[in-house]
Amino acid sequence: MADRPIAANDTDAEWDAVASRRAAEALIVDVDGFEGPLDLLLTLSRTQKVDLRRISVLQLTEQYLVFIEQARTLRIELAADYLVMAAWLAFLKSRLLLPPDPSDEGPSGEEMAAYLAFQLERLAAMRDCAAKLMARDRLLQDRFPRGASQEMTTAKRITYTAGLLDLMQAYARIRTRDDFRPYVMDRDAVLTMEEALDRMRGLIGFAGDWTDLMSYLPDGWQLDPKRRRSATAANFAAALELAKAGKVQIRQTETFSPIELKRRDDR
Amino acid sequence: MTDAPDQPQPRGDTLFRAPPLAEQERMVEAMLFASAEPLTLAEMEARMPHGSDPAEAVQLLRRRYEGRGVQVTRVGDAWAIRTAADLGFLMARETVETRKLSRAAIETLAIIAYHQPVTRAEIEEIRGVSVSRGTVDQLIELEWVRFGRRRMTPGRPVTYVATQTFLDHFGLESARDLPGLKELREAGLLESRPPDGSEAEGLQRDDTGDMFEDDPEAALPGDDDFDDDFDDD
Amino acid sequence: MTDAPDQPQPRGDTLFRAPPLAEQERMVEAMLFASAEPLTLAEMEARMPHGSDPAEAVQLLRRRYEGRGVQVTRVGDAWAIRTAADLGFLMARETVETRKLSRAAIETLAIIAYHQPVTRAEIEEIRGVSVSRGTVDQLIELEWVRFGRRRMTPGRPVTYVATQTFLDHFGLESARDLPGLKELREAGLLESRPPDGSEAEGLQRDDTGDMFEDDPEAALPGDDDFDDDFDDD
Repeated sequence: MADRPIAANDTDAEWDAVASRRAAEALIVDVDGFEGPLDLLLTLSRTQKVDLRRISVLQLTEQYLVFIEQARTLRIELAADYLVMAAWLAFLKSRLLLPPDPSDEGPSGEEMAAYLAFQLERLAAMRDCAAKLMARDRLLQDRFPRGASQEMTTAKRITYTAGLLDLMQAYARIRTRDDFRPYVMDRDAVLTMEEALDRMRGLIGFAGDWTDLMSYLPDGWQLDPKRRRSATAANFAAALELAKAGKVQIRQTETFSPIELKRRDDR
Repeated sequence: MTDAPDQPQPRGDTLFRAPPLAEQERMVEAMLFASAEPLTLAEMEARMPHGSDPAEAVQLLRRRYEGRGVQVTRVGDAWAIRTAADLGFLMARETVETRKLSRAAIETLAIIAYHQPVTRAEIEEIRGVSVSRGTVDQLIELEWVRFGRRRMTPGRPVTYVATQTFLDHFGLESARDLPGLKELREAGLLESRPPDGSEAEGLQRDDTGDMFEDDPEAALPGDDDFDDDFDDD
Repeated sequence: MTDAPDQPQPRGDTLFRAPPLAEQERMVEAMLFASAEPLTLAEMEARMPHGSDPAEAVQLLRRRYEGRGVQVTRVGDAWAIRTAADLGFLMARETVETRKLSRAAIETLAIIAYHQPVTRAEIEEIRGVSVSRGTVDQLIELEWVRFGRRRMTPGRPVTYVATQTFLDHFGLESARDLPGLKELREAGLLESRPPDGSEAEGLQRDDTGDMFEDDPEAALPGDDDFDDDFDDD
């Protein structure tokens, strides 16, 4: 900024300098208020007081880099986005200042600058649209729908309704149930392997001959399909554990036939 | 958000001059339309600019609506706009009571939408609980779900698929447009509402209901699946 | 919409002859008055006697209510009666306090409305920051935004579009009536690239879309896709 030609009137220039420094400080103090580097650039660009189409990207780049530098000296922590933008702008600046290298591929400095100006203009336009939208005559603020509910109740039909949000949340709930509540899933219908193992350790001693795995299901777990299923799985896993430990033998005569176990006595 | 002025703005000379009667009639019309309850003249006057005479405005409005599809009618001390009695037949189908779909139904619907074509056993596998016949029947009756092709696996189970009516209701152009989990998360639809205690309780009760409603055979998640799981081990 | 001669009317049977237009206007008036939600022409026609033409009746009714305290307004494909905006101050008591939208939410809404259908990545590109959780979800919950078609580009991202409820809320007849839309389009600000040298880019994007749409593999409601999404978690 110091390189800028100084106005004829020195006091005015000084005044401007003070004002702009104050503005810069205000910006820095307000850094939390910015929604990202593009927002900051847009704010800085306002100081040029020109149409965004005519903005000096080089000047803007310098303003941004100065801002980042000041924030650093004030030890204000900036999000990574801001630093990435600073690096990109430094690169852009070098492209704009150096004579173009004909062998260089990719967009020229001018193209990059034009794109940045376009982005700023587009963001400003969207801001403007958002403001116009919010300033419209809105339902339940300026315009109102029918207040009375339907007074006639001749034929009553019940329809069921659900929104997309309900649907998606339901699905998300199912698919992420384990995330939400890893161990609270319907415990009353779940027999753990440890429980089955404890039970089976005690029972296996009494069973002399081959016995159907299903006969080890605890009382009250045979009828209810959910409980039966859980208990069967737990018992099967427990039986495998016992076999691994050399306590029992397991056999199954053919596919889908009952699985049987027997205590291993040969040791 | 711009705040609408919630008070009539005192504008210099008009402050103590009532608006023209035609304007008062418009005001009464808007108030009677938007109000959930019949309005008394005093209630109307309280809202209108100083010096207004709602009694006269209501009479004007009443005459204006004579013979129209709606009428300005007196309800006790108050006034309301009601549809003309002879057009009641148009409103008969209007009286539709909407109810929220049960949790079991919405979950089942979600699974069908995302996994179609899907069999009942697969739905149960995903939900972790059995699905009562009433739940699927309800979805079919709503025309959100229909039968698809039979699955060419033992038992040739029927599959369920989501319908065009489903897409229309949920504002989707195709089932492909259903967002995935990653996108749900990005849109903030996942973590925002973890199920609280009461909901979890509801789930449990619901499950128990399903369990007993179903015949135990159907509730068994196919022997095939079951054995397959273990064969893999 | 429907011209009387086009209708297959059983001649001679007055039971099936459409009522006079004035009568149809009364019917439309009653229906629109009774409903808080916008009604489509199809919904009105379904309730009216055979051969009725709600489209013409609505136009008549709209003209009749010009300048009145309530207005017949178009909302996308549907019609509704709403109080005149200048009388909002009378209804202050009816106001339901709406949640205050964040600046990010308002900007995101504007971007979705003006650029629809738009992907999340495009919203982020325009705003220059990532869209935080809770922003889109808030807009979806307000029913101002819904999921549109997936973009047929690599990754097949979901898109967002604005809804009829959005139009109704902001008093827009259609998305084409968004303020300043034409100017933005002419200035090239609805494109993804600056106007000059943008042609190649724009063309490329369109081509990609077509290409993928023709690919039957990509068009499948692929198990792969959904599974992929969920495997990410």
